[in-house]
Amino acid sequence: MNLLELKNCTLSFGGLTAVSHLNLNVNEGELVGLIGPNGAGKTTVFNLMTGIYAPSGGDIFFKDSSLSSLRPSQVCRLGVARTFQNIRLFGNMSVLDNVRVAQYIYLNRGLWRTVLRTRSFYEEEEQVFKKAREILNWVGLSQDEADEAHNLPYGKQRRLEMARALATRPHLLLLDEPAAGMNPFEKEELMKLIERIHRELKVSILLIEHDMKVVMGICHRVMVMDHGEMIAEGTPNEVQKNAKVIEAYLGQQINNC
Amino acid sequence: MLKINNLIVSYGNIKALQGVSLEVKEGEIVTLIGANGAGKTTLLKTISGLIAPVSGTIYYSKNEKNSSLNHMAPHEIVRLGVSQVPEGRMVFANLSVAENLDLGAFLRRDAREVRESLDKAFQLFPRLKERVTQNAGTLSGGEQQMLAIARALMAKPKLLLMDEPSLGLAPILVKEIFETIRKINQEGLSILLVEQNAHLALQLAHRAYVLETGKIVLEGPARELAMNEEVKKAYLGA
Amino acid sequence: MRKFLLVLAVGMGLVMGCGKKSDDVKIGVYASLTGNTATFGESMRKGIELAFEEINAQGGLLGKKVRLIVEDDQSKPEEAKTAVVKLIKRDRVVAVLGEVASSRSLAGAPECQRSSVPMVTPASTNPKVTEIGDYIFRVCFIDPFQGEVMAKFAYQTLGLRRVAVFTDVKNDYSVGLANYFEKTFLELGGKIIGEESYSEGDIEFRAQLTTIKSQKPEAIFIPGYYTEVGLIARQARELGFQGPLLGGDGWDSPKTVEIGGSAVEGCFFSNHYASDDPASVVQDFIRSFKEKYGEVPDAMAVLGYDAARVLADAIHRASSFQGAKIREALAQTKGYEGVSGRVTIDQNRNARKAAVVLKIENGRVKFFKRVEP
Amino acid sequence: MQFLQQLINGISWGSIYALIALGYTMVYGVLRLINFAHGDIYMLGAMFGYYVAVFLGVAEHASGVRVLSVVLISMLGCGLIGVGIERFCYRPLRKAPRLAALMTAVGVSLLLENGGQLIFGADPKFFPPLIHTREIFRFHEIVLNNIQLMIFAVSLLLMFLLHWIVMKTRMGKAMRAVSFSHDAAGLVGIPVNRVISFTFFLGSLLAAAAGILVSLSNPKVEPLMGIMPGLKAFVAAVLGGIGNMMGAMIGGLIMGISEVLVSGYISSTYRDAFAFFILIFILLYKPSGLLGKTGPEKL
Amino acid sequence: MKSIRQVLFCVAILCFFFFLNHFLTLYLNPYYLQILIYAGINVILAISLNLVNAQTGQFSMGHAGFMAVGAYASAFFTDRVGPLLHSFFTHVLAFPDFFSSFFIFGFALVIAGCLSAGAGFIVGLPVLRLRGDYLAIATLGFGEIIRVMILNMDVVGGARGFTDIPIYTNVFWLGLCVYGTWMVIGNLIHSTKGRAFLAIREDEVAAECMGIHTTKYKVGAFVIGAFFAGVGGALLAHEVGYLHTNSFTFLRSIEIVVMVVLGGTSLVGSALAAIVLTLLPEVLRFFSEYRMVVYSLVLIFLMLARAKKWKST
Repeated sequence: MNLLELKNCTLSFGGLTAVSHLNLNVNEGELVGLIGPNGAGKTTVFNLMTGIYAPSGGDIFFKDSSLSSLRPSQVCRLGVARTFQNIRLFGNMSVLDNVRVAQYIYLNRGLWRTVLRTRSFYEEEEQVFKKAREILNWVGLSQDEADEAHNLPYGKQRRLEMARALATRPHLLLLDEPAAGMNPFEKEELMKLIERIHRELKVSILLIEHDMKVVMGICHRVMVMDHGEMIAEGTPNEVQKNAKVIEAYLGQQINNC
Repeated sequence: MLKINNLIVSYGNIKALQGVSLEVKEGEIVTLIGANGAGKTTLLKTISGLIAPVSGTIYYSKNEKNSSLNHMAPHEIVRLGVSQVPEGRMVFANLSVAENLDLGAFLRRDAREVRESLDKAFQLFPRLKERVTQNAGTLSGGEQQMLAIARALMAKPKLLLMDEPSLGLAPILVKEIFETIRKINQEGLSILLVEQNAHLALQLAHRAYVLETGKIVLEGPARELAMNEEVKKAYLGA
Repeated sequence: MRKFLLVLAVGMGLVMGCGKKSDDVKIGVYASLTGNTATFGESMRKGIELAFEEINAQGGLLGKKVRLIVEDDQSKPEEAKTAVVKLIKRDRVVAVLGEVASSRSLAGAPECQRSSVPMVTPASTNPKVTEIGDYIFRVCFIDPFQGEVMAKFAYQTLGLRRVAVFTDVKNDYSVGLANYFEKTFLELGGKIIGEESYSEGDIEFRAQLTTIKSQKPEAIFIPGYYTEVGLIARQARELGFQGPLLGGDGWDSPKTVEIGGSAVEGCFFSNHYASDDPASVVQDFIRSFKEKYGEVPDAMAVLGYDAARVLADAIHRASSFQGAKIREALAQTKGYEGVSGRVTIDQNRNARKAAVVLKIENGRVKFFKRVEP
Repeated sequence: MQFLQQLINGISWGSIYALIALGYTMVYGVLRLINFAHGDIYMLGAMFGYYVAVFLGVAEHASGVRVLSVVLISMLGCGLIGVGIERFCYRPLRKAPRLAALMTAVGVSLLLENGGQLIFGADPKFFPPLIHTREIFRFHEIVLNNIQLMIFAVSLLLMFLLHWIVMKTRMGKAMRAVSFSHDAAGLVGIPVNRVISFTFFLGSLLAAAAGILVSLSNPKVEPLMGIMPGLKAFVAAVLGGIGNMMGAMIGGLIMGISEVLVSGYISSTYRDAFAFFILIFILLYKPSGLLGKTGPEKL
Repeated sequence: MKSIRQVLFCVAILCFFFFLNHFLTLYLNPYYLQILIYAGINVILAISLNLVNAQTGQFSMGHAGFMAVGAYASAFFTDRVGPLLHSFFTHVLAFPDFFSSFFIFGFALVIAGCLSAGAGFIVGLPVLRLRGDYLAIATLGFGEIIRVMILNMDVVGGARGFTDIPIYTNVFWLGLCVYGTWMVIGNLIHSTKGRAFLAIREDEVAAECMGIHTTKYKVGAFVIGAFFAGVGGALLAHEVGYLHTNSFTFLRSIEIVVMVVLGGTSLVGSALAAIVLTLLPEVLRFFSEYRMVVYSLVLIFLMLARAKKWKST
């Protein structure tokens, strides 16, 4: 079943077309990779899906409702969460607060109860704290909950960003280059974590990644973009053999970064 | 020619460099490899005077004259002959290519010599000559990298610090850039090269250091390190 | 930093707690020594200080030396209130002098009234100031009177029929004076053909003056302060306006002629006194002021001096430093010969005194006409 | 007819705003700092002019040399004060959050205003006529005098001079490089601090020039004269797109002309409100000013 | 159970401030009382601006404008409507005087807050599209526009000022308002919901992607900040008894911004800075006309002293 679908999406800034007539879909329960050379428009696709940009043509559907005129916060409420290519944590907030605030959409107590601190408010706060700790425990950041986010080492920041996205309890998780800047050890760990999220939390995942080993290692299906267009898709094996892909991407000498 | 002893740098209460010592000898290409956040860029920034170290010494010698780079302003360090090609290129996007190059020679007074350097830079990167009046911001990534290198060369350095010249470039361009690095080294320039792309860096360099969370964990001739099992596992993914 | 701030706050609280005691009699002054009307406050202070220096030289008040306590109010109403509260409650002054501007007198006066400390304002011309209570007095005339004087003068003496009014809208004095002038002038049968405005501190008036000029008035009434009048006159002449400019006591300062130069020639303004008045009280004051400060006094200095003198006179007559008695004596003031004319306090605690109309001729301000109330 | 006269008034007034706004924009360019004290430098320019003129006795014997020395000495004085302020008040805060530097600028501004009232006295002073006003043009109701023309011409000249310095000289290129990135500029050997000092120097020169020009046509100087023009010029700089020199000039002219037209045709009461209204209107339409750079935020 | 405890708590608070008021009025020199009240008003202003500037990261420089709205609205209410209500309360309902003025001023404060909040909403909605310095100058502009509009309103005295405002402000009301402001804003920002303000300051895009309607929150911060600024203005109006628009120029806004910047992010810091900056000019009275010079020097010094701390982080 289609969870997310881009239908003939186009996005242009001024005269520049970043994405043109793109069709793309993610099925329920899938773990999909999106690859392509630098500047192919992958991050732009994420920005379209999360409502940061509105498509100038075409439409985006999530569980059969259109996303194209929604704000990012509304998209999030529907169940799409994301991480960012260059980590965007709430740097001066504690690790715990980062995860706490991400549960925002599940808060039902209005402003008055928050200000007046009614009992139901305390109950809800307790739930939020419990959940936040649970998630942190899950990604292995329990010890760091009191630290300010910008003080964490790089790898942990990446994990915290994922934890924060998970706190919104998404159906679909968009990961933007989660392995960037990690050494092979860390990458190994990361792959395990992503697979665990997928398996245990039953979250569908779409992931942008440069590192072919990561993509090929965990993805069920891979889509390849170049110049804002989809040039191939299929199982990792199929894609690796695709002539177009080899020409645009794999043909170039790939080095581990 | 560059000698760093037990350098400690911290941002607030986080120690970014925890006692790094390394050396670059005359005519060498030395590479520094390591993952993101290991402190490579911090090290280069500290050498260039953008960050003040907590402790440790940085010595630079030219013509048997020893000088400490600690507490020196960035432009004074450039005047001594240590230039840097910064991470992300940092070309002055709102200035033309010619103006960028002219600023590279900001500290030099002799117009004729500057002119010579400029010719040499164009020789090295003919593409820049074609785009001399264009704003640097409109150049492609590769061209910006060339401009950044050319600009650093305009100061007539003896030691060139390069921070991830391959970042975000197509592999074919990366090759070109690395060829250039080899060329300028052969003309007598010492180079300290910071790279994530360990493969290429180790092929190019004479010696290498491996930096991990602010500490040097391995050092030696590049070729040896390329064979080292640990390095292979950690950085070459083999 | 938080700790530092805390220490600072506590420390400052302690510093403020200490006070001094002395046997002098204390009189409080609140004035705008800083802020955008500092120049008026400074002038007033000079006048008051001169007055008490003279009084002290003659043996002080009821045998006691007078100590002036001058507080700055930064030209802000709320600060004026603090200053008055401090003078009354902490320094325990027997009487208060100030403020120049009605807006700040209105903030400070209620405090004096509540504590039964008499207050004499030198130059607040808004009628509301003395309406605050029976402890509040003034030694200047009020806006309605001055407005009437100039309107009548314009209509009857100069025979003007079409006048434009150029008001400082940020200034309560100017707005009040303009209103009363217009009211009387219209009642007399004249026409106000243009009303334009500026704000204190402006230096560029050409836009408004261009508009005024195009309406072809015979004269322009500018109820502003000397700080702007000189420039307004210059720019009006520059744009080719030839008619006379009229104004109120706010013009009284050497600056008007200094800045206005030839542009203010032939202009008229109403004032409390004429500096070329041969009366010895006037000439003595001008001489000693010049000696002490090296400059010619302006209206604020004169009124400050008179306010101080009237207050001292009342204390003498009351032969007591009690607020209620001083108040009684102040209310009884009759025909006190001040520099700014003969001061009689009426039942509304306003000074009834004559106004003079002055003319600027050959760079000098000359007596032109006296108007009795 | 009247409209033309108002336009002349507006252009002459607007070019003053433009001169002050240039200083704001330049400093903003290199430091991302709104130098709140800039309006007070303008005041100092006029004050210095006054004292030098009185000292040299220019009012009695106006000669070209004396007039020029009045202008140059006060410009130089302000330039040095601008450099000093940067050195001692802003440089220690270079690495602090920008707000801290802004608040320090507010402090400096208060210091100059209150200190000015203390040192120069709060009373307004008559600025001696360095040049005598002469009508040079009269057509029906329209009057143009030599000083209005001079303000416009000198402002234009200074703006061109500045443009030349910034675009053509090495120091100007260095200024632009520093405004791009302090680090990158330092790495190519540009002495960043010196360039910033130079920028303050230039900006303060222009403010002083504006102060003297204004005093020629409106010969009254007092310590608080810089507050409102400072604020308006700042608005002008933002209006044009702060950091952009052309924008500052255009913003200044728009402010001057619109103020004059509002004062002349509506009411001066609404003048200040209208100035801000234009600003907000333009910002809503173009969130970074008329010529400011906008781009999609990089994610 | 809990609600009974809360009611009791409220009564206790009321009683506390009531007796505190009596105690201070009896035993504290009115001069210090006056400074205390100004300090309290500044604390309210600083805390309310803290929510906008320090918590949400929206650089507003128009706080004095909202203050003015509150001050004038409440003054208008107590001066024009107050007497009617008073006669209604005392004659029809036979309230004692004390309760009558209690209700009138209570109403006035609420009206002041609500009108300012309304102004905050009107200003916030369009202006919050802007960022950083542009937002700052636009809010400054709005503050000035509000001021000029009031200056041109003859019903509130225009340039002649608003006179004869009854003096209602005392330690009781002040304490109640400071406590209320502190509680509302403090409780808000420490709750999970309120962490959204901080999240917006830290990274607006990320916050939006975590489901936070950033516009709503930014405008919300503006509205709440404006509400308490209005309350602060109302307290000031009924303390001084006289209003003039010159009290609400952009310099006043800047004073409040200085308090927030000097105090840092926390509410305690802002409050302390507000107290220090209120006391400072009073302490400096000793310097007579030099005091504002010394004041500005101290301000610069304090900022430079903070710089040392900033440098190390």
